[in-house]
Amino acid sequence: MLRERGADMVTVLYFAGLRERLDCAREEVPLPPGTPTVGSVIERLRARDGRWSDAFAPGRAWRVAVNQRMADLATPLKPGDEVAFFPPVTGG
Amino acid sequence: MLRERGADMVTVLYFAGLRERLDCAREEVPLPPGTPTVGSVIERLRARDGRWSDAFAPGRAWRVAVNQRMADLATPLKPGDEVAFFPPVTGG
Amino acid sequence: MAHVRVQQAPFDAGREIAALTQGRRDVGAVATFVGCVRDRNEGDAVSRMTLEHYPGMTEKALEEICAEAARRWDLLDTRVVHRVGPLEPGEAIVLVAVSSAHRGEAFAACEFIMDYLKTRAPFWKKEETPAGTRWVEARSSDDEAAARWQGGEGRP
Amino acid sequence: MAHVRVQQAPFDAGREIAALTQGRRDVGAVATFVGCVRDRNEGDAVSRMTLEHYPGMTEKALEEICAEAARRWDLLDTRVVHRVGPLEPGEAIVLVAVSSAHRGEAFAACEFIMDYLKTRAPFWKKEETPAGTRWVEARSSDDEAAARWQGGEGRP
Repeated sequence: MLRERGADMVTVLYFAGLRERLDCAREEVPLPPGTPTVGSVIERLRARDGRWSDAFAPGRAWRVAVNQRMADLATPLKPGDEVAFFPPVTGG
Repeated sequence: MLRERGADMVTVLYFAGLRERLDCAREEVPLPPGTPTVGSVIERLRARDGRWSDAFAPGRAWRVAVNQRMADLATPLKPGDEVAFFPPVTGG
Repeated sequence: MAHVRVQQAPFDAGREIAALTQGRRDVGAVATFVGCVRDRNEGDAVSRMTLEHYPGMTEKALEEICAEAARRWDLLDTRVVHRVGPLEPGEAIVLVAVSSAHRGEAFAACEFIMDYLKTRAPFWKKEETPAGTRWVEARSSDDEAAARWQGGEGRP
Repeated sequence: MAHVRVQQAPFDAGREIAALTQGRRDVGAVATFVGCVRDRNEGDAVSRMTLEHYPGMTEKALEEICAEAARRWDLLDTRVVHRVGPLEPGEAIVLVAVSSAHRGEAFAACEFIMDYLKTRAPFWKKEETPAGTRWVEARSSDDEAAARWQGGEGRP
Protein backbone atom coordinates (compact mmCIF):
# COMPACT_ATOMS: atom_id res chain seq x y z
CA MET A 1 0.00 0.00 0.00
CA LEU A 2 1.66 3.27 -1.00
CA ARG A 3 2.02 5.48 2.08
CA GLU A 4 0.28 8.77 1.37
CA ARG A 5 3.02 11.35 1.92
CA GLY A 6 2.09 13.64 4.81
CA ALA A 7 -1.10 11.66 5.52
CA ASP A 8 -2.05 11.61 9.20
CA MET A 9 -0.95 8.35 10.81
CA VAL A 10 -1.67 6.43 14.00
CA THR A 11 0.66 3.89 15.56
CA VAL A 12 -1.03 0.51 15.84
CA LEU A 13 0.28 -2.16 18.23
CA TYR A 14 -0.76 -5.82 18.41
CA PHE A 15 -0.23 -8.05 21.49
CA ALA A 16 -0.20 -11.72 22.50
CA GLY A 17 -2.15 -14.14 20.28
CA LEU A 18 -3.29 -11.36 17.97
CA ARG A 19 0.32 -10.32 17.24
CA GLU A 20 1.20 -13.95 16.46
CA ARG A 21 -1.86 -14.46 14.24
CA LEU A 22 -1.10 -11.30 12.25
CA ASP A 23 2.67 -11.78 12.46
CA CYS A 24 2.86 -8.06 13.13
CA ALA A 25 3.71 -6.25 16.39
CA ARG A 26 3.56 -2.65 15.25
CA GLU A 27 2.72 -0.57 12.21
CA GLU A 28 1.78 2.95 11.14
CA VAL A 29 -1.73 3.20 9.69
CA PRO A 30 -3.05 6.25 7.82
CA LEU A 31 -6.14 7.75 9.42
CA PRO A 32 -9.25 7.59 7.23
CA PRO A 33 -10.56 11.06 6.30
CA GLY A 34 -13.44 12.71 8.21
CA THR A 35 -13.83 12.06 11.93
CA PRO A 36 -11.76 8.89 12.31
CA THR A 37 -12.58 6.45 15.14
CA VAL A 38 -11.25 3.06 16.19
CA GLY A 39 -14.13 1.59 14.18
CA SER A 40 -12.99 3.24 10.96
CA VAL A 41 -9.45 1.92 11.45
CA ILE A 42 -10.87 -1.57 11.99
CA GLU A 43 -12.73 -1.29 8.67
CA ARG A 44 -9.40 -0.53 6.97
CA LEU A 45 -7.67 -3.47 8.59
CA ARG A 46 -10.55 -5.81 7.67
CA ALA A 47 -10.19 -4.74 4.04
CA ARG A 48 -6.76 -6.35 3.93
CA ASP A 49 -5.98 -10.02 3.16
CA GLY A 50 -7.31 -13.14 4.93
CA ARG A 51 -5.25 -12.94 8.12
CA TRP A 52 -6.57 -9.46 8.93
CA SER A 53 -10.19 -9.93 7.87
CA ASP A 54 -10.17 -13.19 9.83
CA ALA A 55 -8.56 -11.74 12.99
CA PHE A 56 -11.12 -8.93 13.13
CA ALA A 57 -14.09 -10.89 11.79
CA PRO A 58 -17.39 -10.20 13.59
CA GLY A 59 -17.69 -12.37 16.71
CA ARG A 60 -13.93 -12.44 17.32
CA ALA A 61 -13.08 -11.42 20.91
CA TRP A 62 -10.57 -8.57 21.01
CA ARG A 63 -10.06 -5.38 23.03
CA VAL A 64 -8.65 -1.99 22.09
CA ALA A 65 -6.79 0.73 23.98
CA VAL A 66 -6.09 4.26 22.77
CA ASN A 67 -3.09 6.07 24.28
CA GLN A 68 -2.88 3.29 26.86
CA ARG A 69 -6.43 3.60 28.14
CA MET A 70 -9.17 1.02 27.44
CA ALA A 71 -11.27 2.23 24.51
CA ASP A 72 -13.99 0.98 22.13
CA LEU A 73 -15.12 1.23 18.52
CA ALA A 74 -16.50 4.72 18.99
CA THR A 75 -13.35 6.19 20.51
CA PRO A 76 -12.22 9.09 18.27
CA LEU A 77 -8.63 9.12 16.91
CA LYS A 78 -6.22 11.91 16.00
CA PRO A 79 -2.83 11.82 14.26
CA GLY A 80 -0.08 10.37 16.45
CA ASP A 81 -2.41 8.40 18.69
CA GLU A 82 -1.24 4.97 19.90
CA VAL A 83 -3.89 2.32 19.22
CA ALA A 84 -3.41 -1.17 20.64
CA PHE A 85 -5.43 -4.27 19.73
CA PHE A 86 -5.20 -7.39 21.91
CA PRO A 87 -7.13 -10.48 23.04
CA PRO A 88 -9.16 -10.32 26.27
CA VAL A 89 -6.60 -9.98 29.10
CA THR A 90 -5.64 -12.93 31.30
CA GLY A 91 -3.33 -11.55 33.99
CA GLY A 92 -3.39 -11.95 37.78
CA MET B 1 -22.38 -22.25 101.93
CA LEU B 2 -21.65 -25.65 103.38
CA ARG B 3 -20.37 -27.91 100.60
CA GLU B 4 -22.70 -30.91 100.43
CA ARG B 5 -20.38 -33.83 100.94
CA GLY B 6 -20.29 -35.99 97.85
CA ALA B 7 -22.64 -33.60 96.03
CA ASP B 8 -22.08 -33.51 92.27
CA MET B 9 -20.03 -30.45 91.32
CA VAL B 10 -19.19 -28.54 88.16
CA THR B 11 -16.15 -26.35 87.72
CA VAL B 12 -17.16 -22.78 86.89
CA LEU B 13 -14.69 -20.35 85.27
CA TYR B 14 -15.11 -16.60 84.80
CA PHE B 15 -13.15 -14.53 82.25
CA ALA B 16 -12.27 -10.93 81.45
CA GLY B 17 -14.61 -8.22 82.75
CA LEU B 18 -16.90 -10.78 84.38
CA ARG B 19 -14.04 -12.25 86.44
CA GLU B 20 -13.08 -8.74 87.59
CA ARG B 21 -16.67 -7.77 88.42
CA LEU B 22 -17.17 -10.96 90.48
CA ASP B 23 -13.59 -10.96 91.75
CA CYS B 24 -13.64 -14.68 91.13
CA ALA B 25 -11.79 -16.66 88.42
CA ARG B 26 -12.80 -20.20 89.31
CA GLU B 27 -15.03 -22.09 91.72
CA GLU B 28 -16.74 -25.44 92.24
CA VAL B 29 -20.52 -25.22 92.19
CA PRO B 30 -22.84 -28.04 93.29
CA LEU B 31 -25.21 -29.20 90.58
CA PRO B 32 -28.86 -28.60 91.37
CA PRO B 33 -30.87 -31.86 91.60
CA GLY B 34 -32.96 -33.15 88.68
CA THR B 35 -31.76 -32.55 85.13
CA PRO B 36 -29.34 -29.68 85.66
CA THR B 37 -28.68 -27.23 82.82
CA VAL B 38 -26.64 -24.06 82.46
CA GLY B 39 -29.87 -22.19 83.20
CA SER B 40 -30.30 -23.89 86.58
CA VAL B 41 -26.71 -23.02 87.56
CA ILE B 42 -27.37 -19.40 86.58
CA GLU B 43 -30.38 -19.35 88.91
CA ARG B 44 -28.14 -20.49 91.77
CA LEU B 45 -25.54 -17.80 91.02
CA ARG B 46 -28.22 -15.11 90.79
CA ALA B 47 -29.46 -16.11 94.21
CA ARG B 48 -26.16 -14.96 95.73
CA ASP B 49 -25.30 -11.41 96.85
CA GLY B 50 -25.46 -8.18 94.79
CA ARG B 51 -22.31 -8.71 92.65
CA TRP B 52 -23.66 -12.03 91.32
CA SER B 53 -27.31 -11.06 90.85
CA ASP B 54 -26.12 -7.88 89.16
CA ALA B 55 -23.60 -9.60 86.87
CA PHE B 56 -26.22 -12.08 85.66
CA ALA B 57 -29.20 -9.72 85.78
CA PRO B 58 -31.59 -10.01 82.81
CA GLY B 59 -30.36 -7.93 79.89
CA ARG B 60 -26.70 -8.35 80.81
CA ALA B 61 -24.66 -9.57 77.82
CA TRP B 62 -22.69 -12.71 78.62
CA ARG B 63 -21.84 -15.97 76.91
CA VAL B 64 -21.33 -19.50 78.21
CA ALA B 65 -19.23 -22.48 77.14
CA VAL B 66 -19.51 -26.04 78.44
CA ASN B 67 -16.43 -28.25 78.20
CA GLN B 68 -14.88 -25.59 75.98
CA ARG B 69 -17.64 -25.50 73.38
CA MET B 70 -20.07 -22.57 73.02
CA ALA B 71 -23.29 -23.43 74.84
CA ASP B 72 -26.55 -21.80 75.97
CA LEU B 73 -29.03 -21.82 78.84
CA ALA B 74 -30.53 -25.12 77.77
CA THR B 75 -27.25 -27.02 77.58
CA PRO B 76 -27.45 -29.98 80.02
CA LEU B 77 -24.74 -30.43 82.67
CA LYS B 78 -23.25 -33.47 84.37
CA PRO B 79 -20.83 -33.74 87.31
CA GLY B 80 -17.27 -32.71 86.46
CA ASP B 81 -18.28 -30.50 83.51
CA GLU B 82 -16.32 -27.28 82.96
CA VAL B 83 -18.67 -24.31 82.61
CA ALA B 84 -17.24 -20.93 81.58
CA PHE B 85 -19.04 -17.59 81.73
CA PHE B 86 -17.61 -14.59 79.88
CA PRO B 87 -18.52 -11.30 78.18
CA PRO B 88 -19.13 -11.29 74.42
CA VAL B 89 -15.73 -12.00 72.83
CA THR B 90 -13.61 -9.25 71.27
CA GLY B 91 -10.65 -10.99 69.64
CA GLY B 92 -9.14 -10.66 66.14
CA MET C 1 -5.93 -29.98 58.62
CA ALA C 2 -5.79 -26.34 59.79
CA HIS C 3 -2.67 -25.01 61.51
CA VAL C 4 -3.71 -22.98 64.59
CA ARG C 5 -1.42 -21.23 67.08
CA VAL C 6 -2.22 -19.01 70.05
CA GLN C 7 0.96 -17.33 71.29
CA GLN C 8 2.46 -14.27 72.94
CA ALA C 9 5.37 -13.99 70.51
CA PRO C 10 5.12 -11.98 67.27
CA PHE C 11 4.63 -13.89 63.98
CA ASP C 12 6.07 -13.33 60.49
CA ALA C 13 3.30 -13.01 57.90
CA GLY C 14 5.73 -13.76 55.07
CA ARG C 15 6.76 -17.04 56.69
CA GLU C 16 3.14 -18.05 57.31
CA ILE C 17 2.29 -17.42 53.64
CA ALA C 18 5.42 -19.28 52.52
CA ALA C 19 4.33 -22.24 54.63
CA LEU C 20 1.20 -22.48 52.45
CA THR C 21 3.05 -22.41 49.11
CA GLN C 22 6.51 -23.94 49.80
CA GLY C 23 7.13 -26.96 47.59
CA ARG C 24 3.53 -26.99 46.28
CA ARG C 25 2.39 -26.58 42.66
CA ASP C 26 -1.35 -26.90 43.24
CA VAL C 27 -1.86 -23.61 45.09
CA GLY C 28 -3.32 -20.92 42.84
CA ALA C 29 -4.48 -18.43 45.48
CA VAL C 30 -3.50 -17.36 48.99
CA ALA C 31 -5.72 -14.85 50.80
CA THR C 32 -4.25 -13.45 54.01
CA PHE C 33 -5.58 -11.10 56.68
CA VAL C 34 -3.46 -9.42 59.33
CA GLY C 35 -5.15 -7.50 62.16
CA CYS C 36 -3.10 -4.89 64.02
CA VAL C 37 -3.43 -2.78 67.19
CA ARG C 38 -4.49 0.78 66.32
CA ASP C 39 -3.60 3.78 68.45
CA ARG C 40 -7.26 4.89 68.43
CA ASN C 41 -10.54 3.15 69.23
CA GLU C 42 -14.02 4.60 69.63
CA GLY C 43 -12.47 8.08 69.48
CA ASP C 44 -10.02 7.53 72.33
CA ALA C 45 -6.25 7.20 72.13
CA VAL C 46 -5.04 3.68 72.92
CA SER C 47 -1.55 3.36 74.40
CA ARG C 48 -1.59 -0.41 74.92
CA MET C 49 -3.82 -3.45 74.49
CA THR C 50 -3.82 -6.67 76.49
CA LEU C 51 -5.40 -9.81 75.04
CA GLU C 52 -6.92 -12.36 77.48
CA HIS C 53 -7.96 -15.80 76.24
CA TYR C 54 -9.41 -19.10 77.45
CA PRO C 55 -6.51 -21.56 77.20
CA GLY C 56 -7.69 -24.78 75.57
CA MET C 57 -10.98 -23.49 74.28
CA THR C 58 -9.38 -20.82 72.11
CA GLU C 59 -7.48 -23.34 70.01
CA LYS C 60 -10.54 -25.63 69.75
CA ALA C 61 -12.76 -22.70 68.72
CA LEU C 62 -10.31 -21.61 66.00
CA GLU C 63 -9.93 -25.19 64.73
CA GLU C 64 -13.71 -25.60 64.60
CA ILE C 65 -14.07 -22.34 62.63
CA CYS C 66 -11.39 -23.48 60.15
CA ALA C 67 -13.12 -26.86 59.82
CA GLU C 68 -16.41 -25.10 59.04
CA ALA C 69 -14.64 -23.01 56.39
CA ALA C 70 -13.19 -26.19 54.84
CA ARG C 71 -16.71 -27.67 54.77
CA ARG C 72 -18.05 -24.64 52.92
CA TRP C 73 -15.22 -24.04 50.44
CA ASP C 74 -12.78 -26.14 48.48
CA LEU C 75 -9.62 -25.18 50.41
CA LEU C 76 -6.09 -26.56 50.33
CA ASP C 77 -4.75 -25.24 53.67
CA THR C 78 -5.58 -22.83 56.48
CA ARG C 79 -3.35 -21.10 59.06
CA VAL C 80 -4.51 -18.96 61.99
CA VAL C 81 -2.15 -17.29 64.47
CA HIS C 82 -3.57 -15.17 67.29
CA ARG C 83 -1.42 -13.39 69.85
CA VAL C 84 -2.25 -12.89 73.52
CA GLY C 85 -0.79 -10.76 76.29
CA PRO C 86 0.34 -7.11 76.10
CA LEU C 87 0.58 -5.50 72.65
CA GLU C 88 1.54 -1.98 71.54
CA PRO C 89 -0.15 0.04 68.76
CA GLY C 90 1.32 -1.00 65.41
CA GLU C 91 1.85 -4.61 66.48
CA ALA C 92 0.09 -7.47 64.70
CA ILE C 93 -2.62 -9.29 66.69
CA VAL C 94 -3.92 -11.98 64.33
CA LEU C 95 -3.19 -13.63 61.01
CA VAL C 96 -5.56 -15.75 58.91
CA ALA C 97 -4.10 -17.25 55.74
CA VAL C 98 -6.05 -19.54 53.39
CA SER C 99 -4.85 -21.32 50.23
CA SER C 100 -6.96 -22.75 47.42
CA ALA C 101 -6.86 -23.37 43.68
CA HIS C 102 -8.82 -20.18 42.85
CA ARG C 103 -9.14 -16.79 44.52
CA GLY C 104 -12.91 -16.81 45.15
CA GLU C 105 -12.73 -19.59 47.74
CA ALA C 106 -9.61 -18.18 49.41
CA PHE C 107 -11.10 -14.69 49.80
CA ALA C 108 -14.48 -15.93 51.07
CA ALA C 109 -12.98 -18.41 53.54
CA CYS C 110 -10.45 -15.89 54.88
CA GLU C 111 -13.16 -13.31 55.54
CA PHE C 112 -15.48 -15.98 56.97
CA ILE C 113 -12.81 -17.15 59.43
CA MET C 114 -12.12 -13.58 60.57
CA ASP C 115 -15.84 -12.78 60.98
CA TYR C 116 -16.47 -15.97 62.98
CA LEU C 117 -13.29 -15.58 65.01
CA LYS C 118 -14.44 -12.12 66.05
CA THR C 119 -17.67 -13.46 67.52
CA ARG C 120 -16.94 -17.04 68.55
CA ALA C 121 -13.30 -17.40 69.63
CA PRO C 122 -12.82 -16.66 73.35
CA PHE C 123 -10.48 -13.65 73.34
CA TRP C 124 -11.04 -10.37 75.15
CA LYS C 125 -9.25 -7.06 74.59
CA LYS C 126 -8.41 -4.64 77.38
CA GLU C 127 -7.31 -1.14 76.33
CA GLU C 128 -5.30 1.48 78.15
CA THR C 129 -6.61 4.95 77.27
CA PRO C 130 -6.04 8.42 78.80
CA ALA C 131 -9.34 7.88 80.66
CA GLY C 132 -8.03 4.64 82.18
CA THR C 133 -8.13 0.94 81.39
CA ARG C 134 -11.30 -0.59 79.88
CA TRP C 135 -12.52 -3.83 78.36
CA VAL C 136 -13.34 -3.41 74.68
CA GLU C 137 -17.06 -3.80 74.00
CA ALA C 138 -18.17 -6.32 71.37
CA ARG C 139 -19.26 -4.46 68.21
CA SER C 140 -22.68 -5.01 66.67
CA SER C 141 -20.93 -4.57 63.29
CA ASP C 142 -18.98 -7.75 64.08
CA ASP C 143 -22.20 -9.60 64.89
CA GLU C 144 -23.68 -8.38 61.62
CA ALA C 145 -20.54 -9.43 59.72
CA ALA C 146 -20.80 -12.93 61.18
CA ALA C 147 -24.54 -13.07 60.52
CA ARG C 148 -23.89 -12.67 56.79
CA TRP C 149 -22.56 -16.20 56.72
CA GLN C 150 -25.38 -17.65 58.78
CA GLY C 151 -27.27 -19.16 55.93
CA GLY C 152 -24.44 -21.66 55.50
CA GLU C 153 -24.04 -20.50 51.92
CA GLY C 154 -20.68 -19.89 50.25
CA ARG C 155 -20.58 -16.26 49.17
CA PRO C 156 -21.35 -13.54 51.72
CA MET D 1 -1.02 6.93 46.56
CA ALA D 2 -0.87 3.30 45.37
CA HIS D 3 2.48 1.55 44.99
CA VAL D 4 2.47 -0.41 41.70
CA ARG D 5 5.32 -2.50 40.26
CA VAL D 6 5.48 -4.67 37.16
CA GLN D 7 8.65 -6.77 37.23
CA GLN D 8 10.28 -10.03 36.21
CA ALA D 9 11.94 -10.60 39.60
CA PRO D 10 10.18 -12.48 42.43
CA PHE D 11 8.69 -10.43 45.31
CA ASP D 12 8.55 -11.10 49.07
CA ALA D 13 4.97 -11.00 50.36
CA GLY D 14 6.17 -10.47 53.93
CA ARG D 15 8.16 -7.40 52.92
CA GLU D 16 5.24 -5.96 50.96
CA ILE D 17 2.94 -6.39 53.98
CA ALA D 18 5.59 -4.90 56.30
CA ALA D 19 5.79 -1.87 54.00
CA LEU D 20 2.11 -1.20 54.78
CA THR D 21 2.49 -1.41 58.57
CA GLN D 22 6.09 -0.35 59.35
CA GLY D 23 6.16 2.62 61.70
CA ARG D 24 2.38 3.15 61.48
CA ARG D 25 -0.13 2.98 64.35
CA ASP D 26 -3.27 3.76 62.34
CA VAL D 27 -3.43 0.49 60.37
CA GLY D 28 -5.98 -1.94 61.80
CA ALA D 29 -6.31 -4.31 58.85
CA VAL D 30 -4.15 -5.60 55.98
CA ALA D 31 -5.78 -7.84 53.37
CA THR D 32 -3.36 -9.51 50.97
CA PHE D 33 -3.83 -11.73 47.92
CA VAL D 34 -1.06 -13.74 46.28
CA GLY D 35 -1.74 -15.51 42.97
CA CYS D 36 0.54 -18.41 41.98
CA VAL D 37 1.24 -20.52 38.88
CA ARG D 38 -0.52 -23.89 39.20
CA ASP D 39 0.74 -27.03 37.50
CA ARG D 40 -2.72 -27.67 36.04
CA ASN D 41 -5.19 -25.56 34.05
CA GLU D 42 -8.39 -26.59 32.28
CA GLY D 43 -7.48 -30.21 32.94
CA ASP D 44 -4.04 -30.04 31.29
CA ALA D 45 -0.65 -30.18 32.98
CA VAL D 46 1.21 -26.86 32.83
CA SER D 47 5.00 -27.02 32.85
CA ARG D 48 5.64 -23.31 32.44
CA MET D 49 3.82 -20.00 32.04
CA THR D 50 5.01 -16.86 30.29
CA LEU D 51 3.40 -13.49 31.07
CA GLU D 52 3.30 -10.86 28.31
CA HIS D 53 2.29 -7.30 29.11
CA TYR D 54 1.85 -3.87 27.52
CA PRO D 55 4.71 -1.77 28.96
CA GLY D 56 3.41 1.60 30.08
CA MET D 57 -0.28 0.77 29.93
CA THR D 58 -0.01 -2.02 32.49
CA GLU D 59 1.22 0.29 35.23
CA LYS D 60 -1.38 2.94 34.33
CA ALA D 61 -4.18 0.36 34.32
CA LEU D 62 -3.15 -0.97 37.76
CA GLU D 63 -2.85 2.55 39.18
CA GLU D 64 -6.29 3.45 37.83
CA ILE D 65 -7.81 0.30 39.39
CA CYS D 66 -6.20 1.16 42.75
CA ALA D 67 -7.48 4.75 42.48
CA GLU D 68 -11.00 3.44 41.86
CA ALA D 69 -10.69 1.20 44.95
CA ALA D 70 -9.59 4.21 47.01
CA ARG D 71 -12.62 6.13 45.72
CA ARG D 72 -14.98 3.35 46.82
CA TRP D 73 -13.44 2.44 50.20
CA ASP D 74 -11.70 4.28 53.01
CA LEU D 75 -8.21 2.89 52.45
CA LEU D 76 -4.84 3.81 53.96
CA ASP D 77 -2.48 2.24 51.37
CA THR D 78 -2.43 -0.13 48.41
CA ARG D 79 0.39 -2.17 46.87
CA VAL D 80 0.22 -4.22 43.66
CA VAL D 81 3.14 -6.23 42.28
CA HIS D 82 2.68 -8.23 39.05
CA ARG D 83 5.42 -10.33 37.51
CA VAL D 84 6.05 -10.82 33.79
CA GLY D 85 8.20 -13.17 31.77
CA PRO D 86 8.68 -16.94 32.28
CA LEU D 87 7.35 -18.47 35.52
CA GLU D 88 7.35 -22.07 36.83
CA PRO D 89 4.47 -23.77 38.66
CA GLY D 90 4.63 -22.84 42.34
CA GLU D 91 5.99 -19.35 41.66
CA ALA D 92 4.03 -16.25 42.68
CA ILE D 93 2.58 -14.16 39.84
CA VAL D 94 0.80 -11.27 41.55
CA LEU D 95 0.36 -9.65 44.95
CA VAL D 96 -2.35 -7.19 46.00
CA ALA D 97 -2.08 -5.81 49.54
CA VAL D 98 -4.49 -3.23 50.97
CA SER D 99 -4.42 -1.54 54.41
CA SER D 100 -7.26 0.22 56.20
CA ALA D 101 -8.56 0.93 59.70
CA HIS D 102 -11.06 -1.98 59.59
CA ARG D 103 -11.13 -5.35 57.85
CA GLY D 104 -14.32 -4.86 55.80
CA GLU D 105 -12.78 -2.20 53.56
CA ALA D 106 -9.47 -4.04 53.21
CA PHE D 107 -11.10 -7.32 52.18
CA ALA D 108 -13.52 -5.70 49.71
CA ALA D 109 -10.88 -3.48 48.09
CA CYS D 110 -8.36 -6.34 47.80
CA GLU D 111 -10.89 -8.57 46.05
CA PHE D 112 -12.12 -5.67 43.89
CA ILE D 113 -8.58 -4.91 42.70
CA MET D 114 -7.93 -8.56 41.84
CA ASP D 115 -11.27 -8.91 39.99
CA TYR D 116 -10.66 -5.72 37.98
CA LEU D 117 -7.01 -6.55 37.35
CA LYS D 118 -8.09 -9.86 35.85
CA THR D 119 -10.30 -8.18 33.25
CA ARG D 120 -8.75 -4.73 32.71
CA ALA D 121 -4.98 -4.87 33.15
CA PRO D 122 -3.17 -5.75 29.90
CA PHE D 123 -1.41 -9.02 30.75
CA TRP D 124 -1.62 -12.27 28.76
CA LYS D 125 -0.62 -15.74 29.90
CA LYS D 126 0.94 -18.31 27.61
CA GLU D 127 1.08 -21.91 28.90
CA GLU D 128 3.29 -24.81 27.96
CA THR D 129 1.32 -28.05 28.17
CA PRO D 130 2.00 -31.58 26.92
CA ALA D 131 -0.21 -30.72 23.91
CA GLY D 132 1.99 -27.70 23.11
CA THR D 133 2.05 -23.99 23.89
CA ARG D 134 -1.24 -22.04 24.05
CA TRP D 135 -2.52 -18.64 25.05
CA VAL D 136 -4.77 -18.85 28.10
CA GLU D 137 -8.38 -17.98 27.26
CA ALA D 138 -10.12 -15.29 29.32
CA ARG D 139 -12.60 -16.90 31.76
CA SER D 140 -16.26 -15.90 31.86
CA SER D 141 -16.02 -16.47 35.64
CA ASP D 142 -13.55 -13.58 35.76
CA ASP D 143 -15.93 -11.36 33.79
CA GLU D 144 -18.71 -12.31 36.21
CA ALA D 145 -16.46 -11.61 39.21
CA ALA D 146 -15.69 -8.13 37.85
CA ALA D 147 -19.35 -7.52 37.00
CA ARG D 148 -20.25 -7.92 40.68
CA TRP D 149 -18.63 -4.54 41.34
CA GLN D 150 -20.20 -2.83 38.35
CA GLY D 151 -22.86 -1.02 40.30
CA GLY D 152 -20.16 1.13 41.87
CA GLU D 153 -21.32 0.00 45.30
CA GLY D 154 -18.97 -0.99 48.13
CA ARG D 155 -19.74 -4.56 49.06
CA PRO D 156 -19.81 -7.26 46.34
